[in-house]
Amino acid sequence: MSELLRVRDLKIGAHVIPPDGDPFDIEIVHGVSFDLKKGQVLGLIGESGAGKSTIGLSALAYGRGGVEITGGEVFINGSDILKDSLGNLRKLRGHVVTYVSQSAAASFNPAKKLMNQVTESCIQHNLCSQSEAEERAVTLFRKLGLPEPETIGDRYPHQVSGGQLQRVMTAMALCPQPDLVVFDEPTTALDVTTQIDVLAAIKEAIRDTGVGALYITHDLAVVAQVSDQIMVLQNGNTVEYGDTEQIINRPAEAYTQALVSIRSAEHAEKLPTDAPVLKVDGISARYPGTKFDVLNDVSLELRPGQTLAIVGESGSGKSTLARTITGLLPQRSGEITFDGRGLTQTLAERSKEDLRELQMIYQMADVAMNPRQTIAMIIGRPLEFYFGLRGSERDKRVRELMDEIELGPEFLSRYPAELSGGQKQRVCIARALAAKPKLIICDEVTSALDPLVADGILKLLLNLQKIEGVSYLFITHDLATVKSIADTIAVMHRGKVVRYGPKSQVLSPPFDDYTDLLLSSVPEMKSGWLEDVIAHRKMESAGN
Amino acid sequence: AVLGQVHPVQAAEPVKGGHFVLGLKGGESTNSLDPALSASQVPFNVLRGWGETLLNVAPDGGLEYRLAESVEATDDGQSWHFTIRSGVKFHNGETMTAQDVLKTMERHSNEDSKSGALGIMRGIDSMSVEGNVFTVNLTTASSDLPYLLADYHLVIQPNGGMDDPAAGIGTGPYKITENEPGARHGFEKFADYWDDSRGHYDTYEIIVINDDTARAAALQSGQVNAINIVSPKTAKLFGRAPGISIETTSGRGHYVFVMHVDTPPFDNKDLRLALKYSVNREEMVEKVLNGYGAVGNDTPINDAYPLFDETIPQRQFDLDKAREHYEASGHDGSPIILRVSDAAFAGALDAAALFQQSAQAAGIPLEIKREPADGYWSEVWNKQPFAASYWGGRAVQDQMYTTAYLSTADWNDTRFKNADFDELLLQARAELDENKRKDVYGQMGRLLNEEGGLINPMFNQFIDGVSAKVAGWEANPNAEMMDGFIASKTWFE
Amino acid sequence: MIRIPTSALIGLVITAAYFLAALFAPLIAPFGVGEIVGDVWEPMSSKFLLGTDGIGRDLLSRMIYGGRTTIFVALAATILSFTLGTILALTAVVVGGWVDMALSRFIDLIMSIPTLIFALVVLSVMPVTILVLILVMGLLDVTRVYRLARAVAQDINVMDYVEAARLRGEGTPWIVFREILPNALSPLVAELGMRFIFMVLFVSTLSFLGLGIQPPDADWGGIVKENKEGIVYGIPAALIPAFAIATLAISVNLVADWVLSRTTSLKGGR
Amino acid sequence: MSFVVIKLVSQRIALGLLLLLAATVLIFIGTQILPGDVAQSILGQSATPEALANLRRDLGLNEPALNRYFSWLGNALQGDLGTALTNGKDIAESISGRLNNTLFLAACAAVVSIPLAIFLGLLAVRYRNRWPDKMISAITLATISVPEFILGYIVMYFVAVKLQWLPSVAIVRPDMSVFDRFEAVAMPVIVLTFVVLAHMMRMTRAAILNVMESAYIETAELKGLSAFRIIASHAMPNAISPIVNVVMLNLAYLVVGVVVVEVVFVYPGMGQYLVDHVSKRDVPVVQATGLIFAAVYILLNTTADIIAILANPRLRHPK
Ligand SMILES: Nc1ncnc2c1ncn2[C@@H]1O[C@H](COP(=O)(O)OP(=O)(O)OP(=O)(O)O)[C@@H](O)[C@H]1O
Ligand SMILES: Nc1ncnc2c1ncn2[C@@H]1O[C@H](COP(=O)(O)OP(=O)(O)OP(=O)(O)O)[C@@H](O)[C@H]1O
Ligand SMILES: [Mg+2]
Ligand SMILES: [Mg+2]
Repeated sequence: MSELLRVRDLKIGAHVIPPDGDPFDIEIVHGVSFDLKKGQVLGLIGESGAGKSTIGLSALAYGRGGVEITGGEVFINGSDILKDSLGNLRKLRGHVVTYVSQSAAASFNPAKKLMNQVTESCIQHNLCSQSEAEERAVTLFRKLGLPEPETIGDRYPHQVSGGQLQRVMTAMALCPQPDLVVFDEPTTALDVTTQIDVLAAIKEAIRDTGVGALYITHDLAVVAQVSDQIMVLQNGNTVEYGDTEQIINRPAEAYTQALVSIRSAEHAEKLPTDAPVLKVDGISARYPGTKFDVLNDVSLELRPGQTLAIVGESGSGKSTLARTITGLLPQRSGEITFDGRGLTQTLAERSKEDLRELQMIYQMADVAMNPRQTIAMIIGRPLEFYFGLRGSERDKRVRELMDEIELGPEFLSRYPAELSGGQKQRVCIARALAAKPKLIICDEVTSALDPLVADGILKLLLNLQKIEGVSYLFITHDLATVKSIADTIAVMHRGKVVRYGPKSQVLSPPFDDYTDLLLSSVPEMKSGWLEDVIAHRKMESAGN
Repeated sequence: AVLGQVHPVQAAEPVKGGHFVLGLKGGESTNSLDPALSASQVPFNVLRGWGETLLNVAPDGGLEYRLAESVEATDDGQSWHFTIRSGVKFHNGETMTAQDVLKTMERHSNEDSKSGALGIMRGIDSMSVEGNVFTVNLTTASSDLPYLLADYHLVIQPNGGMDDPAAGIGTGPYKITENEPGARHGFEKFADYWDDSRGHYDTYEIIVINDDTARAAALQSGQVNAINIVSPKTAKLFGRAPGISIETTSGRGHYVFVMHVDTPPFDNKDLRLALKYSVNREEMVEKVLNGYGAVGNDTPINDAYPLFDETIPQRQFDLDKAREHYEASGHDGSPIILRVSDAAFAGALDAAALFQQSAQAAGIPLEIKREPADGYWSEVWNKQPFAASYWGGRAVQDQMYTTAYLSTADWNDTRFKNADFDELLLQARAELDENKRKDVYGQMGRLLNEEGGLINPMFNQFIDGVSAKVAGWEANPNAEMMDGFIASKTWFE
Repeated sequence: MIRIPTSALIGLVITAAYFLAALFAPLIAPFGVGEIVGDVWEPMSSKFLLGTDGIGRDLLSRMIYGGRTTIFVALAATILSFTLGTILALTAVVVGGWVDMALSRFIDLIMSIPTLIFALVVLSVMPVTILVLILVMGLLDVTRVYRLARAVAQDINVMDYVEAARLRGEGTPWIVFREILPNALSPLVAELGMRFIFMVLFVSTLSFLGLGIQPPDADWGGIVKENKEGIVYGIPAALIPAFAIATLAISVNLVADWVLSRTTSLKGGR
Repeated sequence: MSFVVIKLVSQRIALGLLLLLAATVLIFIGTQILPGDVAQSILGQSATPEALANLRRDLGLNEPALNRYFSWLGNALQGDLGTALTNGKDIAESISGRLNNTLFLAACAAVVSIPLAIFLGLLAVRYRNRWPDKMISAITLATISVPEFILGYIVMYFVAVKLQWLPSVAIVRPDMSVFDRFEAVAMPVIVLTFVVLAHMMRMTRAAILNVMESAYIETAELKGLSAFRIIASHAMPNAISPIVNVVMLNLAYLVVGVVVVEVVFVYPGMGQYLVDHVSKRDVPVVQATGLIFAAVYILLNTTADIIAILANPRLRHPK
């Protein structure tokens, strides 16, 4: 098989300009080498901020913002693209190599319909006609399990859920049928059932077209299913590089071993105690201008110091529920009670104290931070706003929070665009924690984090819960996380709560169909699992 | 007695035909064809194209008979008989009669009239027609009536224009074919015109070009054949362009500053004299008019008027005298505010700046206040005690004085109320002996020069630009563009 | 130290030079502003470095004094129209609802009245001073700035980070000044540069309506007009102030461009 | 979706009409406040007080203002704008000719300048901080900062006087062919283009630069799109609303504000028409013209608002 991608001693640096003080250069990637053959998949894993996305982008000879490739060689089909002219690179990008961005929310043009964006590469590189491209797109939408595949292309990016957007991004990358796709965390926002569809679609594309892939993820179980080889990264260095089977089963390095080992955050289910801190009673909601309810008669309760996990497939209305509780989307019917008092429908009428006590962490971290504020300002603001902390007092607290989310003080003067995906997510967490709330709605807060960091964050959250009695409404698709953190679980499906109860009860049989499907879809860290599941489902559906 | 003489016809042989284009300043989209409402240059020139008056004032100051064939006055000068020319046709095909003349005069002198000529009709007691003779009876004698009736507003219209004053139907050499006020006016030769010595072009048009530079460029690029109001600043430079001649004519127009003699501090004669002496008239003529003009002598009259008394001593620029008078006036040193706008006359601000500088040299605290051009004539002039103004002059001294310096004058913009002066004016009006009248006018001039509120630094010239293709130009001090007759009296070579 | 690119440096130097000349006019100018010292339109000479104007005043001196009025009035009016227009627009957008509706339509209404009528009416009811001049110019321009700022802010107001700030309970001032303004800055700065030029030209228009600058004082636009007749005959007296306006405009905008490139960069500028 | 749009547009149109009504009130009041009056202005220095009084009575200036407003409004609604006090001409008729000319000139200038400005703006972004950007900026800034009449003189001097390519006066006659009309407006269009270019170009540049660092631009770049397509097709739609607003402002200027250019090129348009009648205090004409200008502004502003909303799906379909 021919060599598709060959990277030698890649060095990547960045030019940092703090708002106050002198600019300086840092090195992000310190000489990485790897190879990829046609039809093969190389998994890149590693902690948040290790340089995975940066390396992925270098396969398109691209540096983000102030990032610049400072040394090394990147060969695609035998030619060094770092030496290519911009014109040649243009022929390469979007045609030979495509990219699935980590932050789908920001990567779509908000002013253009999804379909136009998906088919654009095909059209602009003269690969096929508009109608043919649209056909391809619809086929991909269907394979990726998107709802209404025929018409979803007519929507604008802000009109679909986080997970849906991510899948459209994948469709966009596959549409021109490239030689190499760089997948940057393509399933972080997906629930496990949907994730299987996406992984299957990716595998199919690889099988059918012989496309090679760089698959960046922090989820070892996922990477075990799709990749032939794995490279483990830490701080811009290769820690370990080998066949999937070897890395998963016989990791040589301590860091890899730590990644592979199971998670430690655990907590025993608490029994319902006091009066609920949050009570959601039969709410329905819909987006203005649409004609169906996204939430349908949802009722839930959350007790102080406990965690309610909401799981469910992508697009089932989890984020919408969060928006409704926070008052961003007024419910059509139903009541929301917080700490014993009824919450007004609209934000403007809520008291500052209510607002402080109820914090939300956005699913899409990159769009939830003002691009023109530094991290210090972003985290410091709630301190200033709610507690009137100023000057050194505030700085001290900001640093503490930064410590808690495992980010060094050097990040304080950076802008959001200068952070990695996981780092942004953590900043958002810190911002919510700064308010010392009673209840935090966490919308997929750990999905962008590698297991080690995620574990750290979960421990932090549990710790806070223990000390300060914070409650969490924890929206996630990751059942492992659910298991480790939740007291109560609600399973959502198409805007309804289909299963609801204490963790022990929800996660033990007998299951309803959907929960069964959900549980059986949790990837396992063994190769061949995906094929088995797919085969099994095919058989089942054939059986029906 | 028969006054004046018929002016001799042009010597050179005119050529007929062609399309003549005039580029004129002084037109607005508000202009009307109603002769009564004509006030600025373009309506004036338009009027001259399609209409005619009983008489014209000739370039030498005499009278030219047009629709009147002859004029006779009774010996006491109170009754005037105008014999109306016969066989003259209106553009609508009707024949002009003495009745039309009567109606026209009635329309302009009617109590309800809005005519700009109403003032000069004021002395008329009664009018009548007998056959082709039109008779005017005056309340008091006036030797100047034919001059007054030569006023350009008094164009004879069918039935005096009572039916439709703005129809544009007259007896002129050209018929009006297009009328877009503020933009253009089109004319074609009137086939039945009575006087073959006028109206040589087949068609002509007036294009309103209010911008000085644009007007000059239009002449230079051959788009128009003649322009009015060439800016004096650039006239010399402009005249160097090939194929263009600059025609300058001294007239009766004067650029002035007017003080209200009844308002402090201008009620103080010494202060007025101080200001008068501190004007450097030569410099103003040189810098504001670029030499295209003559110094004024604080009266509205110059040698373009008949019976001008040239013995009145010219006031000189004299800083010492100015200082003396200023000190004598006992003025408290507060700023004396002169209100100015270029709407008053072109270069008014410059003139004021020069005035301020020379006044300052004499220790007079003159301060200039720029007023908006919009509304200058209604809000500033004749309201504020010290302001810039422009007078176009009148055909005869009597008319000029009656309009602005008589105690009862309509536009007494200096608030000059002097019983002796009024007395002298009436005396002159009734005086039929020209030498005696000249003497009286001389006394009035001196009075005004010493006592009056008029600071008249300069008389301007008409500066017209004419293409070399145009023949038959003759200087006419009555108004610009050969008193508006350029289209009637010139031809293409 | 911030590294200043050459073009911005040129802009800064020229702008600063004009500002300093304006500031120290009485010290620098060889003659008084209204002093008649020579002949009409004298050419440049060692006595009159830029020649003389239409009635023999030293052009250089008039330019230096004129710069004073021009820069001061234009600057003050621009600042007024800018701060007011931007704050009103951003507040309207952030508060939304009927406040936005009422204010926006009110601005549309004011805008739809022809400037000439507006100016004349103001003129007739107010004393004519420099302050009134600045107010009139500034207020007339507020409408323009408002519409632009509103258009920009409207797009930003729907961003998730603004929503996040609302969720936190932030008041209008914070959202206006800290969330929206920094993200709206670059079109606004570009507009600021343009508005300054318009103001410089507008001063002379209003002066000729009789509002504001009184002779013998002058502003650059006014000097252009005073000497405009000479232009086609190669007399530079009108072109010199025009040139000054153009260079000032270009310099101010070079600086604006630099600010712009610092504000558009999400990395705090480079 | 289209329902939302239709609702929005019809709402805005209704509001626009309401605004127009309010504008008529303001204009009416404004014209009443203006000092000076028509009679004096028409007759100037050569009039007598009697003549003034007569004219004033003839013109109906002695009736109460409220009556005059309502009868004016009623007539205007029926398309009857009355007759000019100054020359007795039918206002609707004389305005329509002028308005046609103005719209023709504005349209020609807009057709040339708007695409050019936007194109130059895109080009400036494309070559940001390189010499084409600097050249474009410097030239357009220079032309915008020179007073209009100077540009007019310069163009006139070279094109008409020196080269004699075009007539120096842009006089239009009713019987002119379309080609002649184009020739007549050529020079005014050149000047107007110079005048409006910079503003639109600079705003295009700035608004686009403001979004050029967004993540979706990176996505577009990673699709291998040409720099120009990225700017025009990805950045532009997100920067459209400030650009549209500035374009509308300049369009409005082209319709209502070109007095100086009209005067220099002797073009019979609305600007000079308004100025003439304002200075003569010909109130009915000032009101009629004010009404038209107000309508133009309201129409353009409303259009800008609608486009801004249509261009941003988040405004059209709020969350
Ligand atoms: N423009 C920039 N300027 C400075 N530092 C940057 C810039 N972009 C990224 N970095 C830093 O480079 C490092 C690698 O970033 P990268 O986005 O490649 O991480 P990642 O491995 O993809 O992490 P994640 O899993 O969190 O997405 C991070 O520490 C980040 O802070
Ligand atoms: N602004 C909007 N207008 C119309 N429909 C919307 C809008 N936002 C979301 N939706 C639709 O509402 C449904 C629920 O969306 P929501 O964001 O709540 O899903 P979710 O459960 O959070 O999914 P994910 O796990 O993918 O984030 C989806 O089908 C989505 O397409
Ligand atoms: Mg990443
Ligand atoms: Mg979601």
